[in-house]
Amino acid sequence: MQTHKAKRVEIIIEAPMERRLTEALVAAGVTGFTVLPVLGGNGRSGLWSREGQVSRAGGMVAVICILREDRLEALLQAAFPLVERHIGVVSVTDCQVLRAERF
Amino acid sequence: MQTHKAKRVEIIIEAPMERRLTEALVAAGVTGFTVLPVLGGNGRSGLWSREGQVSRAGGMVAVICILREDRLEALLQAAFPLVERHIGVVSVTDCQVLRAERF
Amino acid sequence: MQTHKAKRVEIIIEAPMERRLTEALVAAGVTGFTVLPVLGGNGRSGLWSREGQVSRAGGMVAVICILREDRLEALLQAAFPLVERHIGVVSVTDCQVLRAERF
Amino acid sequence: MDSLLSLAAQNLISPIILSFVLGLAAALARSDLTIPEAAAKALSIYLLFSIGFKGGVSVAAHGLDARLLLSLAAGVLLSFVLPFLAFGLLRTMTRLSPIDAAAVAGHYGSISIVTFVAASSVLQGRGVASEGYMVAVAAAMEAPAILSALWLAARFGSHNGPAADSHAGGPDGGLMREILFNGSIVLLVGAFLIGLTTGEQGLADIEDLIVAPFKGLLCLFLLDMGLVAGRGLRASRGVLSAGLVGFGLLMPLCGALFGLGAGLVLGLSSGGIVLMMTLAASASYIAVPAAMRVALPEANPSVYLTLSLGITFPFNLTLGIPIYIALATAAGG
Amino acid sequence: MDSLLSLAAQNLISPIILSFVLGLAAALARSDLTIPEAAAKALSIYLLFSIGFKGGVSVAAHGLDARLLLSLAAGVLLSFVLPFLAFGLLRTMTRLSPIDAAAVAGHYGSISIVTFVAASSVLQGRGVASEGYMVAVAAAMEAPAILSALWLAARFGSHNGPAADSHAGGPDGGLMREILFNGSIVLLVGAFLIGLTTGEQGLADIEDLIVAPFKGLLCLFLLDMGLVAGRGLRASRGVLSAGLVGFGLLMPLCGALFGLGAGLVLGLSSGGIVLMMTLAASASYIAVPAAMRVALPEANPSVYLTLSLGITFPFNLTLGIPIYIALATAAGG
Amino acid sequence: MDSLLSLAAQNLISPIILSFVLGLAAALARSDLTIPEAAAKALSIYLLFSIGFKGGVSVAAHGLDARLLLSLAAGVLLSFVLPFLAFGLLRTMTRLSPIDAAAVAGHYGSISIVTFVAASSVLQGRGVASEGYMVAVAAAMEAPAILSALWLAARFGSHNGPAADSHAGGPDGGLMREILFNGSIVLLVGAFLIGLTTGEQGLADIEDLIVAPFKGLLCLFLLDMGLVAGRGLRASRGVLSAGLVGFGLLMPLCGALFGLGAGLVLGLSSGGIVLMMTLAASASYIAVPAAMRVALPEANPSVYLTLSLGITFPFNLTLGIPIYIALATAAGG
Ligand SMILES: Nc1ncnc2c1ncn2[C@@H]1O[C@H](COP(=O)(O)O)[C@@H](O)[C@H]1O
Ligand SMILES: Nc1ncnc2c1ncn2[C@@H]1O[C@H](COP(=O)(O)O)[C@@H](O)[C@H]1O
Ligand SMILES: Nc1ncnc2c1ncn2[C@@H]1O[C@H](COP(=O)(O)O)[C@@H](O)[C@H]1O
Ligand code: NA
Ligand code: NA
Ligand code: NA
Repeated sequence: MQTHKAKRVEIIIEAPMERRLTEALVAAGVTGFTVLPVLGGNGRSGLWSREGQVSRAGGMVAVICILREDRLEALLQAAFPLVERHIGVVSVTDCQVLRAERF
Repeated sequence: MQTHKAKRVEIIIEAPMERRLTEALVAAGVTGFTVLPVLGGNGRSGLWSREGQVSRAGGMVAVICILREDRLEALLQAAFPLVERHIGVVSVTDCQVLRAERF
Repeated sequence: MQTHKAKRVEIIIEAPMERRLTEALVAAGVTGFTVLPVLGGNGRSGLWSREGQVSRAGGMVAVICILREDRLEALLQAAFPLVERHIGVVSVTDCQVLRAERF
Repeated sequence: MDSLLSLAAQNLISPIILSFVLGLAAALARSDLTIPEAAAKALSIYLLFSIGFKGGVSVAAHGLDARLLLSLAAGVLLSFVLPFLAFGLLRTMTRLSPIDAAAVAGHYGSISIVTFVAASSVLQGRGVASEGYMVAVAAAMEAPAILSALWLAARFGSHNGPAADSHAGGPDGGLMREILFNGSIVLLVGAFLIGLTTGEQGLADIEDLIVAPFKGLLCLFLLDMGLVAGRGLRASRGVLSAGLVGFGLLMPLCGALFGLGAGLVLGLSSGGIVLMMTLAASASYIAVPAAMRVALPEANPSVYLTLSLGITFPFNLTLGIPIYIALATAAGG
Repeated sequence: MDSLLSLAAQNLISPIILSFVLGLAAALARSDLTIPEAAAKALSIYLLFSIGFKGGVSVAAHGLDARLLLSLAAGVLLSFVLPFLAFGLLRTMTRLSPIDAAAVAGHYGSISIVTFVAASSVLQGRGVASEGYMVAVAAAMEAPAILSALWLAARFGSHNGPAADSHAGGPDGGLMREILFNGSIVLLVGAFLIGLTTGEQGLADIEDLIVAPFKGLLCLFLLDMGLVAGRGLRASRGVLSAGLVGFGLLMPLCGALFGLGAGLVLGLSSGGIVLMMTLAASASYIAVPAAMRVALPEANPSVYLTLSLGITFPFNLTLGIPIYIALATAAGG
Repeated sequence: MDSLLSLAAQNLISPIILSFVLGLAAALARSDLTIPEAAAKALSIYLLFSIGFKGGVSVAAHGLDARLLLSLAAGVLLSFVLPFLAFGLLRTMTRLSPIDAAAVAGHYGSISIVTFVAASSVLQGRGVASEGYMVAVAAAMEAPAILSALWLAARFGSHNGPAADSHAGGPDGGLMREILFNGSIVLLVGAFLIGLTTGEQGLADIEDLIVAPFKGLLCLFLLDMGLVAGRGLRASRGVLSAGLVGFGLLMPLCGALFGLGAGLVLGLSSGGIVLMMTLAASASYIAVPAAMRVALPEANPSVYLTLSLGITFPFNLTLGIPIYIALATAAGG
């Protein structure tokens, strides 16, 4: 089956920043993404878990974004100012997609 | 540590189609997969979030499937008719696995 | 935007082993990881779903770990004894990260 | 007319309606207030279990009735027929494609159990009795409309529509089973049967859960419904044409008239007629949307969800129910 | 015998049992009805808190008793011993491997708190009093069986079994701590102590939550248990041999006899004897499975979960409890 | 003094406090006991809805009062001013950076609604009346402190701090809207207005939910708070210096004195003064942390969450409230 090259970007970011991140993505023309819940994690700011939180304050989410290679730079430019000052991890993977016209 | 080449397929699909998709996978001989919850997302049909849903109707799930390269075509053939007419995103990534005999 | 090579490891493991796995990772010097919830899945031990569980016993989680290539071996060494005897799937993908100093 | 107004006003100033309004306002003001999905689902399980059980107990107390079977049959018939009316209105009043119109039509043949609960609650507050088996009628009305919608889509839709679907698992055995053994139908009917079997004694056992806090939990559920409806309205501003809004307000009134007719023919009590009207007037937003995603994926979900949840549900909750009570009373029900 | 039958029939026609049956039937009919995981967990927290608290209040009211300590010791002993009996039966009646048999045996030494709650509820409905501290006995019986299971596995299992485990964090300090500070033990004991400390005054403060809606919430919890048991039975049709099913029905009766003996020796009240029998007869499906996944990962989880939840739990709930009541009465308890 | 001690002792032996202690102990013993996140959120929605509604009903019953507006103004003023006091104390007593100190200070100007609920519950248990509109004062005090904190950070923080933030969406319109339409403020104020509108009649409709099980559900919520506080304390052992702990105990007392002053000036009832003191003494752990993550991401969240939830919250719950009652009584309130 015919597949096409694309990029898969995964951004793990604090829940209170989710809306700002997705708005920045949309503003940069990245209109397709999916948000996954995160149960917990560990990093420089220590171990946390969702059930150990009183509020969303310390929780995180993972935003997954599959897009054409030529749009990657725009996405990274849009996401960087937000993840830079906030807790956040960005990774980019090569992938193949069906139906290239969607991305 | 010895690793082996494999493919990681990620299918984001509407929750009411989950059972049909996994049945199609099993029928095509793809017996290992994992289903992750999805909190929300954006696409051509607009922004949605799980807490904004009355029912599962608009919700989505992510099905992850790690498999040997030579089974990929069978998976894509099985999944395509379902994702084609329904809302859904399929991406395929190269990966390495431990214990190749499992896949 | 400047990106750097890294590895993305995804370990799907039984929920009762989560704490042991993450402790083993931390002991092996892998201090950054994120835990995602898993709704259900299929494998050699059959189909299961989180809502069909009385207890966490049969549930699973996905641990995602992004790290520098040179630390991968240590991670796999740490994780292997746990996933070997327990139900679990490990996959490794090449990726690119922003801000290499974090990993 | 006077009493209709005072009835409507009285209905509007209840914690139940105001909770819905609070949710709606919060969502429109883009507050981050949310009810966790699991809590909302748990509340709906509570409501279904509770009304099913109480319906069963009431039938156990008053005895089975020849009218029960006739009412069930009437409900099934209404559910089959109303989509055709809805489809006709939609094709006249709006520019929806045949597939979209068929999908919307299916929602209006089916029912909204929360609207039913709200109407029962108003009746009870006014001391009006109704037939306990109306709960079973509600369950019977959930599914038939889906078949009418699929038939309409197959008949009037484009050729690669529902036909193509069958090879992807369309209106096949799997789907029929899913519709019939849909969680809410199973729970409603199951709780009804438990209530029927255990009767007053069973009710005494658990009434501190299923009677006492009922209204309060209904408020919290309606708070969530308001939030969801408000978010839906915000997300689909572009979707709702004047014609669609008009349909969302007109169709419940038409449905209610059919319900009134059925109720009068069946000789239901005044409360029973109001409930039959409410069922006919209400539109599904749980069972039918899920079935449509599977069987008519080309239909635009934001159209039917927004109409049913954002227009018709609030209309029924606020003005519809008082109107149906007034009409039923006027008809000497 | 007659009274046993009428007792069983009466037990079967209660909303509690019928809710379980509804869940079971829905799952077997492959309905998509589900209780959200968070709601099921919240319900179990409510049940544990509530019965722990009420047990503590009852001990506060009746005073501490020399029998309390003896009952605790008897419970711990039963929990240690019953796995050996279960292991013997399993090796005789079934073809389970030693590791699998050890894992299953551990479940039958431990207890099911919901079965305990259901038995208390039946006793209370019949006005039979029981010792409040039986809740503490229940907590004490949760863990010891796990140690017996691990010992059985180490003794009779293959060599690379539990031994290999220790280097992966096996029956080490971590596991022992996890077992002892297991959420349900901590909550049950903690609530018991709170009830003991605050007594009748504390109960008066919160009885509108922990007494009034208790039976209703138990129904909803059992609805979920029925769903889970039904799905488990469906998923593991191949797993259950006739021998295993036989064990799942025989073992609770054997356990109950040990419980009866212990209760008579201790001189418990008639209600207390029934509860001791129920504890001995019931099999764990929360604490022990989680411990087994960590310590005996080679054991097949579908065997022990299906047996304990799909066979023994429904048996105890429907027939077991009436039998234990009849036996306790016959023994002049 | 004597009565203070007995008051404190009596307060400590309540199911509410002991549930908190149980959660704390379970977390410190590393038990795996957890309340699902969705259940905890549902409980907090219940508490907010319930106290908002009851506050509104009480205002409807006693009539609107000129003092209401003055109390609201006083609350807003306290919320603005207390962060400055907190910032001064922190810079004197601890080595926190200006940014961290500003973030912590914001928490202490804002309020903890659960502390408020616990205080109301103690007052009610002792039959002390208070002004229903104190709920509205609580809502009004949530947000202003955030502005003071941002101002302090901008004034005393390093240059690339909050300034850099504005281009990332900092203290902009988006943030202000998020703070003002924060879920808990909207729910509290909304429920207050519903209670005000529907009055005693509305309360009668839903009191079986919002009054009867209130204390019991508060216990379960405090169990969860104890778990979260205990886990927070364990996770951030290194974070808390003696100076910080001292601040966490001293600041509520200082805040309470300001609250006492305000209450006396306003001429509130004795119960009202206690509630005003409690609001001033309590520190936020929901609304403010979320705002700080957005607007002051450089501030270390474990400092402010641990202080507010691990030190000040338990202090207020156990010793603070009795002290404030004793002080208010002594001041002839
Ligand atoms: N290397 C990593 N791989 C995966 N997730 C990470 C990594 N580093 C940090 N995270 C996630 O980001 C959160 C915050 O990281 P930190 O800012 O380092 O405390 C952690 O709790 C994890 O959920
Ligand atoms: N490019 C993408 N990357 C990740 N997820 C996507 C993408 N496009 C769509 N999705 C997901 O699929 C859902 C439906 O997409 P659509 O059919 O475009 O409305 C969205 O709400 C997202 O959850
Ligand atoms: N090939 C695979 N791809 C993705 N997830 C898998 C795969 N195999 C197993 N899993 C996950 O691991 C769980 C246990 O697998 P198993 O040990 O094969 O029963 C399954 O229920 C899935 O959630
Ligand atoms: Na209808
Ligand atoms: Na047992
Ligand atoms: Na304060």
